[in-house]
Amino acid sequence: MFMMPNLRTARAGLMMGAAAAALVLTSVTADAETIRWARVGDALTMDPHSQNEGPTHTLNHHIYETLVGRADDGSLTQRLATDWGISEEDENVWVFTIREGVKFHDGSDMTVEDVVFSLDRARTPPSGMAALHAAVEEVTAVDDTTVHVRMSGPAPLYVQNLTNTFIMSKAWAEANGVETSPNFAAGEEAHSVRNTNGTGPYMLVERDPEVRTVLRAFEDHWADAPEVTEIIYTPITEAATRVAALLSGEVDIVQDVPVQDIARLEQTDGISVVRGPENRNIFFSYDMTSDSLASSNADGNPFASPEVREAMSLAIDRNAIQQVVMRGESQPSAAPLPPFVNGWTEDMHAFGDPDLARAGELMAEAGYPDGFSVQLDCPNDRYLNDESICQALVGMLARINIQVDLNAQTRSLHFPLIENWETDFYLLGWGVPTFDSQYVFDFLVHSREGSYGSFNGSRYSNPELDEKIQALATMTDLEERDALIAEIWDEVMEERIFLNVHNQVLAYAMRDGINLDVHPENQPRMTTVTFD
Amino acid sequence: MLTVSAVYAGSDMLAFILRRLVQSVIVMLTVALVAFALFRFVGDPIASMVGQETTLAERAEMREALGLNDPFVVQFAKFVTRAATGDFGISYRLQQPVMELILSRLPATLELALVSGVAAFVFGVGFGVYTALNRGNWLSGTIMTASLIGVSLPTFLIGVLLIWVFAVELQWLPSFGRGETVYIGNWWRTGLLTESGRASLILPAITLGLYQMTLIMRLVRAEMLEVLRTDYIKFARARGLSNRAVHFGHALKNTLVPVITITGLQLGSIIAFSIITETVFQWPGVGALFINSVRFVDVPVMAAYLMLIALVFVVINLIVDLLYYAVDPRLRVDRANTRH
Amino acid sequence: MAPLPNKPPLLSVRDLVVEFPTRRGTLRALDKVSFDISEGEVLGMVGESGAGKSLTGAAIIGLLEPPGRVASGEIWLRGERIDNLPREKMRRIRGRRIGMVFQDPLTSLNPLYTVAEQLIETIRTHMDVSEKEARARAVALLDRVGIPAAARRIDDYPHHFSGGMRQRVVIALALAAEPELVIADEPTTALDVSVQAQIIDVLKEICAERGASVMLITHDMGVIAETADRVAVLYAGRLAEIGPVRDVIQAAEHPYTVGLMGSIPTLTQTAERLTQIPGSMPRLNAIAQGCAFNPRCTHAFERCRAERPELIARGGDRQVACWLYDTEAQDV
Amino acid sequence: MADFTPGNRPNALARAWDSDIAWSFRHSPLAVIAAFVSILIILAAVFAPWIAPHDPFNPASLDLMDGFTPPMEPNAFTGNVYWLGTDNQGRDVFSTILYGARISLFVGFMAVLFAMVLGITLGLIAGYRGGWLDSLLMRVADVQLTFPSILLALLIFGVARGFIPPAYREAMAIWVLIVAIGLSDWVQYARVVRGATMVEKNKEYVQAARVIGAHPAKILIRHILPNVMGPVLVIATIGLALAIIAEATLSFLGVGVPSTQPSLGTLIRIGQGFLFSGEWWILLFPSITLLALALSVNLLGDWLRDALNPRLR
Repeated sequence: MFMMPNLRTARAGLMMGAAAAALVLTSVTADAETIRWARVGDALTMDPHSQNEGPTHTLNHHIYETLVGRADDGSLTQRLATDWGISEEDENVWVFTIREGVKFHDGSDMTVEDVVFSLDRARTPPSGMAALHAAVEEVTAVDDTTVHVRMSGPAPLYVQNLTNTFIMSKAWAEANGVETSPNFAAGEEAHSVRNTNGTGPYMLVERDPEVRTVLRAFEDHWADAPEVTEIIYTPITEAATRVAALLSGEVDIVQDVPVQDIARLEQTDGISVVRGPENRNIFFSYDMTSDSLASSNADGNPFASPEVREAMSLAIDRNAIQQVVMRGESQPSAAPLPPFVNGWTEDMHAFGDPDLARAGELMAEAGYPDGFSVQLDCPNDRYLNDESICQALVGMLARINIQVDLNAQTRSLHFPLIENWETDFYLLGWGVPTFDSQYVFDFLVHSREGSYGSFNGSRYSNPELDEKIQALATMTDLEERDALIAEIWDEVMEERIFLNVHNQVLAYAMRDGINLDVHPENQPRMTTVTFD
Repeated sequence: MLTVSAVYAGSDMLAFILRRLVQSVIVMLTVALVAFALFRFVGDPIASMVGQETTLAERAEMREALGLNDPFVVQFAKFVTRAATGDFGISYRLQQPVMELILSRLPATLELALVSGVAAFVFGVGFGVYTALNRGNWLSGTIMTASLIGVSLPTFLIGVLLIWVFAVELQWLPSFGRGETVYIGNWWRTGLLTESGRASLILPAITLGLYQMTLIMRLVRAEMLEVLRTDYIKFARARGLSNRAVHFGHALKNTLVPVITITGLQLGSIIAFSIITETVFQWPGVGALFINSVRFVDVPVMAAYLMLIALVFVVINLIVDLLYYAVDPRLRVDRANTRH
Repeated sequence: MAPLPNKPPLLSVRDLVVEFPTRRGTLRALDKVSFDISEGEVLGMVGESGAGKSLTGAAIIGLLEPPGRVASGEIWLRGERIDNLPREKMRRIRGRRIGMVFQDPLTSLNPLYTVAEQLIETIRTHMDVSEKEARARAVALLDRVGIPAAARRIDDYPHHFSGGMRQRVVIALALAAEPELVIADEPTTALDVSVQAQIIDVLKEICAERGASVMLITHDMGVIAETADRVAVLYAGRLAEIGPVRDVIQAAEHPYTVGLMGSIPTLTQTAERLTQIPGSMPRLNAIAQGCAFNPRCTHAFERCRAERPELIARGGDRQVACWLYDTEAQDV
Repeated sequence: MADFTPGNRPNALARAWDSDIAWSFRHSPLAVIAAFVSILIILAAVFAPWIAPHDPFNPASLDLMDGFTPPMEPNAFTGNVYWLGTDNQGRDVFSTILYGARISLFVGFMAVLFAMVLGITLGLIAGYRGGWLDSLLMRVADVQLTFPSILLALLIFGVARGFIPPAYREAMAIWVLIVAIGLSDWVQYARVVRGATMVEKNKEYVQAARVIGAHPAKILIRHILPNVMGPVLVIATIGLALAIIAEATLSFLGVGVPSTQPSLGTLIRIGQGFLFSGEWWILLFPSITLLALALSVNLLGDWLRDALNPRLR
């Protein structure tokens, strides 16, 4: 198709292309402190409390700050709070000492009033953070540097919930009519969606949602000035395009690297890849309690049989999934929680080789010597290679005569199935932002009632266990509490509520000369970037 | 063309336009209705709007607050009455007014669609005429065969391959985005005025236009061959008109009459097809906005997008009909006849 | 009507052979056809469908459809050989020196252009006149071919005209650049019987007025009888007989012509087929050896099956291709 | 050819062999090659279960450890060798292409048939009857065109989800796909047929047929249909390739046949993810197959159009 009339265009294209390449080059050399950062999706909003969502928090962490931070090893660090602890007088009260000399981007000083305002704003619906602060009764400023948070009961782990709750300026919020976080039903855009006034190391310069967000270093920030002075943040949805942009030198850091491209990128000159475990595990679960399964040809509910569940755990080949599907980029594990999380043990983690013979026996014992059919629901755009993992399982279960129909679909169709108990068998990934097992129990193990069990798609219900889980929330003796956690895990593992696959491993790819470590919650900070 | 005959066809034309306008409103309403009906199948917006900690009760509350539990008719009525005033509500996902969001993304899509549409038309007609007039020579054979490659691979693959070759391997052209943009007036952001903006346009425009070009080219060729066999072309030759006059004055014009219909409709499908191209090239247009909205079940954006597409189509259809009307005098009589 | 001895005829066709290469070998559609047309003369060309009448016209004007081609022979226009002219030169002859009228007025006109546009374009292609002048000529021409209110109707589109009116427009177009020769290829076949005569009259009158010769192709002997000065009879791509129209009609010599004359339609019926002669004209790939007509000829004898008859001069400007009239042989 | 032995059948055969179409076919090398390629692919697809060395649609026969085996090289873990390598699930690429082509071809043919029958019927009716029926049908076409085919597919998939019980969803996915692609394509046929019908119906011969009382359906089929077959054929040939590719595009957007039973398009979508990672064979071989198939079908269509239309010969 490239013939005469087209030649001119082609040549013009060449010229423009050369110019564009020149442009790219100059922007690289002229300002080495600019980082062009690409990832799969954009922050949904710049409002600090509106959405409890990973990419939103990641970007906002550069503009806003939280009271406590999370280090790469999962431990808590000082941020706007220099000290914290449970009050010695009242075990229901958390005491925070607030950092002095902190300025907002508009030049005003941050005060304890701003902290009180922000925590109140975060816990008031329609804030997306409200659930994390459900146990808070009152937030008060005691003096210029101290804030008290009164809980409805003992809450030994509350501080873990604060790592994504940002502090904003009360005066600014009031001046701009955003005293509460934006409401979807309100019908108009809140000022805070595209405008910010935080205390963070970077100021928002330009915000073009889903296109480009530009941040510049905030000179009056309380901490040391970061090496990166400007951040250009670009979402690139398509995996291939994202990788291409890095290969062509149009971006410096790619956060969501497709697992299959990691090895190749590592071998590419001028590009390096860092990797580290993510605080997220991937598992299968199933309806264990219904009398029969909607998508199955079996009489009764095969998943209700412990033998079937055991047979499935013997059929899954986690190492094969790791080696082939995940290209080595995962941590195979039988434990339905990431190793960062309090309550994780080596025993839970360990698993043996698949044993199809034994699995077959168990199937026969359970009354399914010829197997059964069932549908597996799977997201195809949520976790790393989610659909491929499900596909691999289909093959593995086929060997013990479980015929699995795979129903892979987008997340907004997948998750309601779990929420509405419309799936017999599903894949789910779970991150544990509090780094404590209680979070897992609350959402995945506890019977579905009130705020409990919203992602308990197994319909598992054990009143005894529920009681124990509820007790965890208020236990202040951590040793005793850890023992109870272990007890609960024993029961959960015994029941095989989860068929865990692995923990996700994160990989960031970047231009050589840039140093950035993997953040366990996938929230990299450009302040930590150094240049060679 | 619209000189003398347009004068006495004027009143006829006015009635025709009026009738089409009424029909257009009905079309828009139907689209809105169908669009609304299908939103219930796209997924649950709440799932994308809240974090994993949100309780079921809170989710139910949100659903109620957003009016998602209202009867279908009520939701639809609300939507239509507000949409009539240009108010499409606020995006669930980006929390911006939908109208503003779409208007800010529209220039990107229109520039892309227009550039690739014009390119597809120019090259399509050019190649089509060339291959029709030079049947049997090796170059037209090559063009005919090569052009088929454009319709023999999926758009997304062509896009990715172009990125691979021209952005990654050769590093001639950008792989994503629009490059530098500048404002024309208040809200029209253009990439056409900057070097990097134009460079960024090339690959997406090829990806988007290739298929349309092939279709137009093949259509033009087929039509032109038919026309060249007609008596009036023979008669034109017999009158000693130059090849140029015969080919481009007579044959081309007659060829273009049916081609215009298809091409006009193609322009619309270019805008629809830009969904894929925009996704592959991270082109910040309404197509990418729409597909992201589908993933997040951002109903207000989806609804507004569909209405926009409907509007574009209605307008294009109207223009195509008017063009047809202007170009083909036979239809004028036809219309007049059907009226009585 | 005989041409002046020292002046070449307007058109002279000599041994014209038109061939169509096909996958089954080459088909000879015209085989050594020779005839002249004098200035101001109307030559009728008759024959059944497929006899090669239209091809003769197309070959003369240089618009044979590929893969058809002139394989041999010569065509001379006023002493100038035109069958081997370069394309551009031949184009200038078309319309300017040789005009052509096609069979179907409904499809001969481009539906997307007004009559004025098509006329003016044609006039200005061949004559160095202004747009305005060309328009004036066009109106006059339309008026001449009998379009009422020509000045107004000239801006109408072809579909605004009836079939007869359209054929008048076609005639106007063919004559727009004042050609010396008009080839009219079945100009009335597609028309209502009621207007056929009018159209022929218009054609004949206007050509006579301008001194243009006419080659009138038709299968309608009635039209020939009324219009032509001479008539040429084609059979299977070969000339069977040619001569002054009165002679040929009243005393046809070639057995085929004799049959043809028997088929002149009466007022109430038109006959496409020659019911008087048994059988039908052969397909081009099945032409009999010898005289092409011999399988149907009641007078056929040995020689007719072996040897092809050439045109034999019969005096009075008549020629016939039939062994029956081979006087030399009879003399022997 | 004369050397065929006499008798009814061979005569028919001989006549067919000797017909204009066959002749023009034999003398068009491109058409011969295209026919050869498409017949090869179609046959290979139809007889996939007998030709393919593996059954990629049987999950029990797959060994995940065979995954990413390069062509003609032994797998690092299992030592197995595959002609065209394996994909990310350990499926033999060659076998998967055969099975995948089967699905793609089926979807393509059925979708085109569906769109064509629907489009021509509605186009003829709209063009011939005119008036309110024409307006209505064309407005429906407008609405239809207004809907991006992608969205239409989502709708149909959604509706199907509501109606089809879970156990049959996988089996029905392919029919849903056919309807979705076919429905988004009929308008093209309808518009062209309608336009041609509107012009054609005013011609004298149709008027004449009408006057002598021929049934409208007869007029449409006998007189008008042959006149529109040219453009329809152009659309249909491209349409077949388009349908196969539309199926690929839908799979790119996450709707389509299940990935456990991939079509050619789904294979390409999967392979596309490995473009930069070095496993070129997962993308290359299915793409070549699709390209060859689409190209040869189109070329055949080109030739057929010219051959069927004597005026163009």
